Amino acid sequence: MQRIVNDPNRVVEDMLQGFFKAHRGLVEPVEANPRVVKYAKAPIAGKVGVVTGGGSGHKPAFVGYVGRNLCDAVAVGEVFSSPSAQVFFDAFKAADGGAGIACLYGNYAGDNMNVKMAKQLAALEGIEVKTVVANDDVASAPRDEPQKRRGVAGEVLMWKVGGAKAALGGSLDEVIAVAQKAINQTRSIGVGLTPCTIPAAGKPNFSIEPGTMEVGIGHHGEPGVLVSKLKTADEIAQLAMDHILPDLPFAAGDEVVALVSGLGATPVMELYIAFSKAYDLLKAAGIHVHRSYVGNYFTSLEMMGITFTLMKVDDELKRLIDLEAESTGLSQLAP
Amino acid sequence: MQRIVNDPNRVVEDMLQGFFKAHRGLVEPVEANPRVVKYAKAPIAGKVGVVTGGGSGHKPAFVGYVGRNLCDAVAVGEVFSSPSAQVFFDAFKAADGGAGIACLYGNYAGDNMNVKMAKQLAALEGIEVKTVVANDDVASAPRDEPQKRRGVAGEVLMWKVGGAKAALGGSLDEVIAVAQKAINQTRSIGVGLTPCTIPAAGKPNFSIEPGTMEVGIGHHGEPGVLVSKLKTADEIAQLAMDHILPDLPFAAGDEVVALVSGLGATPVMELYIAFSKAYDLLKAAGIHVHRSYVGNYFTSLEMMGITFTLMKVDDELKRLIDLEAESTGLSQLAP
Amino acid sequence: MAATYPNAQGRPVVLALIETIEKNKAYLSEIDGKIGDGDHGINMAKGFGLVKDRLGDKEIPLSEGLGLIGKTLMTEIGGSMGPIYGTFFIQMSLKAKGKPETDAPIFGEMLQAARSGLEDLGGATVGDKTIMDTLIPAQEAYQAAVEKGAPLPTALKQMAEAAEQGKESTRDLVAKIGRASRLGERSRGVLDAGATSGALILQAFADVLSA
Amino acid sequence: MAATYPNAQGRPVVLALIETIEKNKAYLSEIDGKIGDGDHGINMAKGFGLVKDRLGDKEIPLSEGLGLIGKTLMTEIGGSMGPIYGTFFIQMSLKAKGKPETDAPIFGEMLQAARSGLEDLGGATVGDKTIMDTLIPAQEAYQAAVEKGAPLPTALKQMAEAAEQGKESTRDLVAKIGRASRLGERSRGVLDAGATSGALILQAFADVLSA
Ligand SMILES: Nc1ncnc2c1ncn2[C@@H]1O[C@H](COP(=O)(O)OP(=O)(O)O)[C@@H](O)[C@H]1O
Ligand SMILES: Nc1ncnc2c1ncn2[C@@H]1O[C@H](COP(=O)(O)OP(=O)(O)O)[C@@H](O)[C@H]1O
Ligand SMILES: [Mg+2]
Ligand SMILES: [Mg+2]
Ligand SMILES: [Mg+2]
Ligand SMILES: [Mg+2]
Repeated sequence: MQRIVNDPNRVVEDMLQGFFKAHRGLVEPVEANPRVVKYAKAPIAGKVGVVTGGGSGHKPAFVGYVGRNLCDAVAVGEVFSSPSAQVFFDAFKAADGGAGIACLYGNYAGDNMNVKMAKQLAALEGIEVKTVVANDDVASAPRDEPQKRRGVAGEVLMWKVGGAKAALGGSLDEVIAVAQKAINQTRSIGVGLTPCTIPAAGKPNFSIEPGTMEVGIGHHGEPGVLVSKLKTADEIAQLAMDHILPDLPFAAGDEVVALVSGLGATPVMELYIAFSKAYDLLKAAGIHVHRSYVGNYFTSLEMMGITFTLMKVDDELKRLIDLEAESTGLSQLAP
Repeated sequence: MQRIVNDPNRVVEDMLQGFFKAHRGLVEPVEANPRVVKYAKAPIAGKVGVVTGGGSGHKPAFVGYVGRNLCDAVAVGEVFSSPSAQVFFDAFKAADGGAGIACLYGNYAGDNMNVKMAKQLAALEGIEVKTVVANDDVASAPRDEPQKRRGVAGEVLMWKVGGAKAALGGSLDEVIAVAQKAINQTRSIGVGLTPCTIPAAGKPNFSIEPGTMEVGIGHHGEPGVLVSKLKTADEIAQLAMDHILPDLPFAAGDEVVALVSGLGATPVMELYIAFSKAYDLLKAAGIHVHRSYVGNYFTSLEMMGITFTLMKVDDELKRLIDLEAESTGLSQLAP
Repeated sequence: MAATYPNAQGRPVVLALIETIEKNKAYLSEIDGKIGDGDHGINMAKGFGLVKDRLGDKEIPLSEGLGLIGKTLMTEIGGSMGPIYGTFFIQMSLKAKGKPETDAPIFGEMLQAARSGLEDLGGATVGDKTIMDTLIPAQEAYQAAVEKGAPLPTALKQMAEAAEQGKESTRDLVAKIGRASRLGERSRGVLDAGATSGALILQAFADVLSA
Repeated sequence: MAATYPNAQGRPVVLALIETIEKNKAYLSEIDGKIGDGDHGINMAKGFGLVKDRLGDKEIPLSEGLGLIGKTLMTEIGGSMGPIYGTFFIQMSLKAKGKPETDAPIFGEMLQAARSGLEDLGGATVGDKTIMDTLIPAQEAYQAAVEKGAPLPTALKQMAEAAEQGKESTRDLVAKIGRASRLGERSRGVLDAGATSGALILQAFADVLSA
């Protein structure tokens, strides 16, 4: 295992130490819980606290989206494992500015159960928590079973939108409503080319034959919907659009935000090659790309592969996406 | 080769297509030359044009540093190969606002020769070009042969400083002087854990035995100064500081900007683990870290590994490093 | 073979549970890797490792020992297993509380409480390819034995056998809940990780409580 | 064996150069990979591939054919080789210009001009482990032969042999210039990529001009 670690069972603790040291002024730890990362200025009195959380190994997700006009606090789990209820609860407290907490997270059994319990703990202390559960991965369940779909890279757009709405003074219900709208209008799919290795495990827990690729792979290596021979960048982009476009559906005249992320080890150069084709396909379909994000926004350790995400936007979503923001994973200046 | 490409001999052209489509409004192509990427607002009349260039495969370098308060134009070469003199010359023209061109690039035979010829072409058209040649890699030549040292991740800090100075209205001589000061006070070293594959070659052009690591590896896989068994993150950070600190030297009371970059495939989590130890070592040495950058800032395709860079800063350099900036590789809001 | 188990002697029970998880850490992750994300053994071992640290070398009553495991897993390990095993052990602990001895009926109440707690929490039942495929038949076999008047060791033996069968039954199931449920048919043919750790835990209970 | 080569027949020369580079693309990258970045063959093949496209099926005088190669490499391939071989071929082309026939002295001037151009550009000389270790002895052997009154084919034969020896000499050299120079002792024991492509090119000249 060619990896840069100390004790493979303590990579999350060690990573957080470095993260706090690197970004003083932007993020801070909280006394109550070493697994919570909070925005340095949080809690902001009167502002809805935006919180997310999930397993580690997805950098910049999740801690990379703590910052200005984004998330106020993040609950950090073990590699590929949901944070405990206690961590979510302590993240709620760290973000609580008195206007309620919008917990925007992804649809996984562990996260669902831990957030469910954390909400109860928060209720005991009179903190109101409402949730939006991202389920943008079209490959993870049929269209008529959205409650079974995973949350993947679309979560980044959900956080951007929800964080912006909260920053602009939105109420808890308004933040929840717009974040829900964002994820409802978002669809994603991933393609995996190599497996990844959890340091504590020491070897990959799944395999992808060289010369093949796994379409619909999950961010933890959950098997996809089909294994095919490795295709060209253009074919992969075509395949992704074929899955995503009919699902919402996206149609001529729509405006979208496009996000193409690497899964970790795929050179960013290749993301742009695939994006180029996706952009052409959208254009040909009469779909206008309002803004594009191309890079490593939601990864799976050192997995090779790519994810495609489209969010259909209206004026409200465009305004929120375009708002300036600062975090280690996503920074943009006012247009 | 588990890679997302179309024609492996056309990855640079294909990547640029996607880059221009993705970042309309931030960057633009120029008519004269498809290998030039320019800032959408460039040339800016009366402002010194900041230009760099180099081989491809180092994302976000080089095109990722075109933007606001950074580079005005970049000359794009083949994977791991210097752009031609023509491309550099066309990049100069694209950035020329009438106040001269500061060409800030890295010390490689190919780049040196091509920039040398491009300068002559520019002179013929009355464009004044001055250069700073980055040579921050302590592993690439002995301390008393700085002219033989490679430019590596320290170039990012040179561009940040030079771009900021130009944006603040600095004259060509002032921009060159401060960029030279920046690189003079910067030292880097890289450690490689796996080789990388140029798509057109189809297989790695060098090898690193599993269980070992190459200390002082170059951004193109140039062999390092020693091969040792793979060490822990803490040991790697220690090793890096042992090479970097005495070279400038950095001493108690100094303030530095720290940049830790991955070489491509190493999970960002691991960069933070190593950064944490480097930070502790600096603190113990009485060196204060003014600002830290941790992430993939200068990569080598899908190589696994890490680079450490320190720049000793004074008030002027701090002010320039802290200036807001926007590009796909580096965006920061005003503090 | 004692017909009851003294509440005072919680330590051997806790140690037995820690031991079985540590022994099977790699195996459990390997199973989870086939249709999940390969961290089940890591998660469980991390949680029980913390229990070991917190227990140290002190003696502890059974009710408190189970409570210590439950609280530790619930607050520390996260994943699916934090809330699931947290609930499992906390519910058992509550039923054991204040009982000087654990006899056959009392352990029956403990199992029943654990089962209901998980049914409320995760909404899974037999056939969903989860830990419930081990727990539900094991609890029912135990209850049946007790109603036939079986002593604690006998009932525990029945429970362990049913747990083993329940675990094995997950091999032919298609996951309907949790991470693996996204795979449909592709989840058939491998054991479920939680069902497997559940069987290990119930077997450890059976061995140590009837020792 | 002709004692002169008609300037009108540039096409076979250009095609011979393209062919030798295409044939050795992988080999040149492999050599460059040992102590460089492994792209020398790719760079050269890309440049000469463009020359092939631009040449198409038209006839071309030798002077213009060499100029086409020089301009194409200079503006298109970049790397170290763009300026180096760009200068090399442009200098040769300038000396061939306006001469109806290339005889032994004229080709000598062409080689001399190429050599001086590279000395100015890169500042490398014999012993630095670069293309100059091939070019300089080759040019000198050619010149010596011409001064002894050797006809073109004979002088070309001497040149080709010296080029081969010069290339081989780089094996035992420690690089003093270019990417590989950072390796010091570690650069010993392998051929230099540019010296190797240089020898291939000079051998191709020898073959086609004396055919
Ligand atoms: N809703 C649920 N009810 C009961 N058990 C569940 C449920 N969801 C998941 N599980 C169990 O959790 C196990 C996976 O646990 P683990 O791998 O530790 O957590 P994660 O799935 O977060 O990685 C599955 O094998 C399954 O038995
Ligand atoms: N200053 C120089 N003078 C002459 N030849 C040089 C010089 N620097 C490098 N070279 C030649 O360039 C070759 C490498 O070319 P190539 O790999 O195509 O470019 P790059 O080094 O940019 O990857 C080396 O083998 C060496 O022969
Ligand atoms: Mg997990
Ligand atoms: Mg090169
Ligand atoms: Mg799991
Ligand atoms: Mg090379």
